[in-house]
Amino acid sequence: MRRWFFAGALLVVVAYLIGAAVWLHPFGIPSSSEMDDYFIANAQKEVAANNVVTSIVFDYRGFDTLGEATVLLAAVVGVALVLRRAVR
Amino acid sequence: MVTHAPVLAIVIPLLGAFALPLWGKLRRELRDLWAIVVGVFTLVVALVVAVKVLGGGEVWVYTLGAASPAAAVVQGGFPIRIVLEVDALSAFMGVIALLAGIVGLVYTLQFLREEEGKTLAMSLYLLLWAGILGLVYTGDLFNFFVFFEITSIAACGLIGYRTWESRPPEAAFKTMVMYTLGGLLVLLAVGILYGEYDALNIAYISSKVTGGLLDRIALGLLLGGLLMKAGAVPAHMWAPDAYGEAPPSATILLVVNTQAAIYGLSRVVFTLFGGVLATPGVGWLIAAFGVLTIVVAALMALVQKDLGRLIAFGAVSQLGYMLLGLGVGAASLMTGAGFGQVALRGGIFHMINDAATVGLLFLLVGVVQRAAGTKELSRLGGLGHVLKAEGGLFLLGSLALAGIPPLNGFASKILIYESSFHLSPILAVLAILSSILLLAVVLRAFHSVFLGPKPSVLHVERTQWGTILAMGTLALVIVVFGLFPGFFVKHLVDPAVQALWAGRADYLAAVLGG
Amino acid sequence: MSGIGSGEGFWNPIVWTLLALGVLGLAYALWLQGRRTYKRGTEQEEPFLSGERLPEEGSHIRGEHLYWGFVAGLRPLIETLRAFHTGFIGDYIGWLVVVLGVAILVVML
Amino acid sequence: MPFVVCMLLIAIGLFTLLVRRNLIKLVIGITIIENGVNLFLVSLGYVRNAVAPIYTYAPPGASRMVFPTPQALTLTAIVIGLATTALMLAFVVVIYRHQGTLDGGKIRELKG
Amino acid sequence: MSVVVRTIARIVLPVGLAFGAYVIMHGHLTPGGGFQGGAVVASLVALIVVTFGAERLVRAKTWFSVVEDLGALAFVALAFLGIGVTFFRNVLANSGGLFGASVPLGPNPGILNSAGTLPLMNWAVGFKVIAGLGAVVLLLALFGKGGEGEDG
Repeated sequence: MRRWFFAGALLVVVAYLIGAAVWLHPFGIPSSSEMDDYFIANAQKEVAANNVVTSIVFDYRGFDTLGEATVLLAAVVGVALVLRRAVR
Repeated sequence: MVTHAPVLAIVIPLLGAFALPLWGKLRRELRDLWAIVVGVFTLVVALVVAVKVLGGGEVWVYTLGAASPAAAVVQGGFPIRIVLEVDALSAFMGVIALLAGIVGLVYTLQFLREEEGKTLAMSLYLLLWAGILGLVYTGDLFNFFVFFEITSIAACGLIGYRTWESRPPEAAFKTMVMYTLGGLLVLLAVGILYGEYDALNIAYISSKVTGGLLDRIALGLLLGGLLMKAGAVPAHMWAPDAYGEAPPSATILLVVNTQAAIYGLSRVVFTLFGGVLATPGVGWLIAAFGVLTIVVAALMALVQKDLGRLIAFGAVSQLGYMLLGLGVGAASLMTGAGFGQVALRGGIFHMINDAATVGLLFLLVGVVQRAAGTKELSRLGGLGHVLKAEGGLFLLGSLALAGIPPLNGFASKILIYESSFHLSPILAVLAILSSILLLAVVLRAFHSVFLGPKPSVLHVERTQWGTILAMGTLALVIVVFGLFPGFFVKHLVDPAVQALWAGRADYLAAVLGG
Repeated sequence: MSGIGSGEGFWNPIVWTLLALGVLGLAYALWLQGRRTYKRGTEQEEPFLSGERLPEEGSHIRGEHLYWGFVAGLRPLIETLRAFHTGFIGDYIGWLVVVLGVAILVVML
Repeated sequence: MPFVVCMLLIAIGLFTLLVRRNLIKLVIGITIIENGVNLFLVSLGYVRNAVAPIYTYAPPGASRMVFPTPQALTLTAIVIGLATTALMLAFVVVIYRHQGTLDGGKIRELKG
Repeated sequence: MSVVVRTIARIVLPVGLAFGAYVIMHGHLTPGGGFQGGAVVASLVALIVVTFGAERLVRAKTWFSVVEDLGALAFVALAFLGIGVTFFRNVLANSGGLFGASVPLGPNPGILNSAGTLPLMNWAVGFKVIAGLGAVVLLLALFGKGGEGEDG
C-alpha cells in the first residue's frame, strides 16, 4: 500500500521532470544568453585571463568558490570528527 | 569598513572556523579566546547590518567583486556578479541567528569536553553559523544552494558528534541523505531557471518570471526541497532524529537552520514568484502542511520515551506554526486581505520566540543529560531537588513552548490563531487543540524529570556558569518578549512583514535600479 | 508599547498580568473563607489514594505513565502514527517524494 | 533529448533510493541523482557549433563559444557532491561498526 | 601490492605530481584549475594508500589538516585583498605588477603572468583540495587500523 503510494508520487515527479526537459529550449540553441554573452565578450578584458570558466569561478562568482572550499573543509572536519578515536 | 558589513558578517565566522583548528593545535586557551573574539566581531558586524536595515528601512545591496558595492548591474541592466541583498526579513533572520549563535557558542565553550573532539566540533559550529548567515543574506540562487549545502554538511557533522553511541551516526546519516536530496532538488530548480532566463540573481529572475510550465515546475521543486528542510510532515522524520541526537550546544543552531529554510520558502513564494502567483494554492499547500505538522508532531510528542526526542517533536510542532502563518499570509496575498499581514506577523514573530524557547529547552536537555547520565524518561526523576534553577528554567521554557500567557509563545500564537481562523476555522481549531496537547506534553516532561522523590544513587554534576549564563539569556528573552511584544513587533517584526507583503518592488529595484 | 493589535482585538500582557494577579488575589480571598473548618493534625491533611496506604519514601508516577488514560483513549490514532514513523530510511525518502509530488501538483493547478 | 536523458538519470537514482535497502547503494543512488543534475546543468550551456570558452589557441574560425557559467556551476556542484558523499560514507562506516549491518531495514533504532 | 604495481606506482608518482602542478599553474590559461589539479594530486595519495599501505602516511595526516586550513585561510586572504573596493575584487588584474599583465583580446597563446589573483587563488585552492581529499582518503583508509582519528 505504502509502496504504491510512493510509486505513484515518483511517477508524477518523473513525468513533470521529463515535461520540463521537453519544454526547455532545444538542446544547443539557448533561448536567452545575455549574461554569458557578457562573460565571453568582456572576461578577457576585465580579468585578463584566457580561460573564461576560471575567471567566472574565481572572479565573477568567487564567493561561490569560497563556499565550495568551505563545504570541502566542513566535510573533512566532519569526517575527522566522525572517524576520530572514540574515547569512552 | 561599515560598507562591507554584510559580507564581513559571513566571512568573519568562516575565517574563525578555518583558523580554529590551528589555534587548537597550539594552545586550547588560545582557541577558546579566538572563538570568543570571532563571536564578538560577528555580533558587532551583523548588528550593524540589522540596525541599518531594520531601522533605516532600506535594502542593503552588496555586489561582490564589482567596482563599487552598489554596482550590481552592468551595461544593459542585468546583474552578472553574486549579490548579497539584505532586506528587513534577512536582517531579522540575521538577528535570530546572532542570538542563537552567541548563546550556543557560550554554552559550547563550557559544555563540550576536550577528549570528545571539542576543537573540530567548534569549527563545525562556526561553519554552520556562517552558513546560516550566508543563507539569509544572499541574493543569488546558486549561492543560496551553496550555503544550503554548507549548513547541511556542518549540521550533519555536528549531529554525528557522539560517535561512541550508535544512535547519533544513524540520525546523522538519515539527515544527511534527506538534506542532500533537498539540496539536489533546489539545484535542479536553479538549473531550470538558469536555462530559461540565463540569470541567477533572485531579483532579476523575479522581474523576468512569467509563470509558465517551467517556472511552475521549478517552484514545485523549490517548495519540495525547502519544505523538507523546514520539517513539514510527512517529510519531517529526520528532524526529531537530528534534534534528539545532536549535542545540545548544536541543536539551537539546528533549529535556526530549519527556520532559515522557512525564510527561503518565504523568499521563494513572496519575492521570486511573488508577481505570478495568481492562485492561493501555494499558500493553502503550506498552511495545510503546517497544520499537519502541528497536529502530528504534538501527538507523537505525547508518547515519546526519550526526553530529547520529546522536546524534538515539540520543536517540529512549533515549526508547523511558522509554516501556518506563512501559508495563511501567502494564501491571502492575492486577495490583499488584511489578516494575511497579521498571519505573517505571527509567523515571523514566532520564529524568534521559537528559537529562544526551543533553544532553552534543548540546552536544558543537555544539562539534564550531563547531570543524570541519561535522557530516558523512565530513568529520570527527582532532579528538582538538586537542579533547582534549571527546573525553574525548564518550567518557564515549557510554558512558553505551550503558549501560556504572558510568555512570548502566546503573543505570536494568538496572531496566528486569529488570522488562520479567517482563512479557515478548521486550521485555527486544530492549532489551538495541538497547543493544549503541547502543554500536556511539556508538563509531563517537567513532571517526570524534575519532580518526584530525591534520587539516591544518582551522581549529579553541577552546572557550569557558562551554561547558566546562556540559558539565563534565553529566559530573559522569553520573559521580555512576552511582556513587551508590542515594542518588538513594531521594531523587529513589522519591517520584515512589510518586506514580504509589499516589499517585492523595493527588493527588485535595489538590484536592478529604477 | 506593550500590546499588539491582531486585526480583531488586541493583546496586552501587562494588563493580562494585572488581571491574573487580581483573579489570584480573589481566589486567595475565597480560599481564606474556607479555612475555619480546617483542622491541623487530623487525617484531613493526608492525601487520599483510594484508601491505599501511602509508601513511606514517597512515590513518583514515571513520565511514561502520565496521561495513561488519555493515550489509551487515542490508541488507534497514536498507533497509526507510530507505525508511520518506521525509522526506515527508504520511507523517509519516499515521503519526501510524496511531498514533492503534492507540491508540484498543487503548483500546477 | 539530452535533457530527457538527464531527467531519466535522476529518475533512476530516485528509483534506486526507493527500492534498495543497502546503505552503500543508497549513497550510490544519491550519486546517480547528483550526476544527473550535474549533466543537466552542464548541458544547459551547450551551443551548437561552438568551441570551449578558452581563448588560449582558440580555433581562429570559430565564431561562438559555449556558455561558461554552467561549467563553473557544475564544477562547484561536483565538489559539493564529493564532500557530501565522503561524509555519508564516513557515517556508513561508523554505523556498520556499531550495528554490524548495512541493511537499511534493520538500522531502525530511531523509530516511533 | 606486487612488485609490478609498486614499480609502476614509483614511475607514475612524479609524473602525476608534475601534471597536477601543471594543471594548477595554468588554470587561468588552459582547461583546469585548482580543483582539478588538486584532485589529480589527491588521487596520487589514494595510489600510495593502495600500493604501499595507509600506515606509511599516518604522520602525513596532521600535515594535511594544517595545510588545508592554511590553504583556506590563504584563499580568504586573497579575497580580502580587494576589500579596499569590494570583497573579492580582483585588484591585481591589469595592474602591471605581479600577475598584472594585460592580455591581447581574442585568441592568443596566453601569458602566464596575467589574470591577477586568479593564479594565486588556484594555488591556494589546489593545496587545499590536495590536503582535503588526501585527508579524507587517509581517514577512511586508516579507520579501524589503530591510528584512526585525531584527538581534539
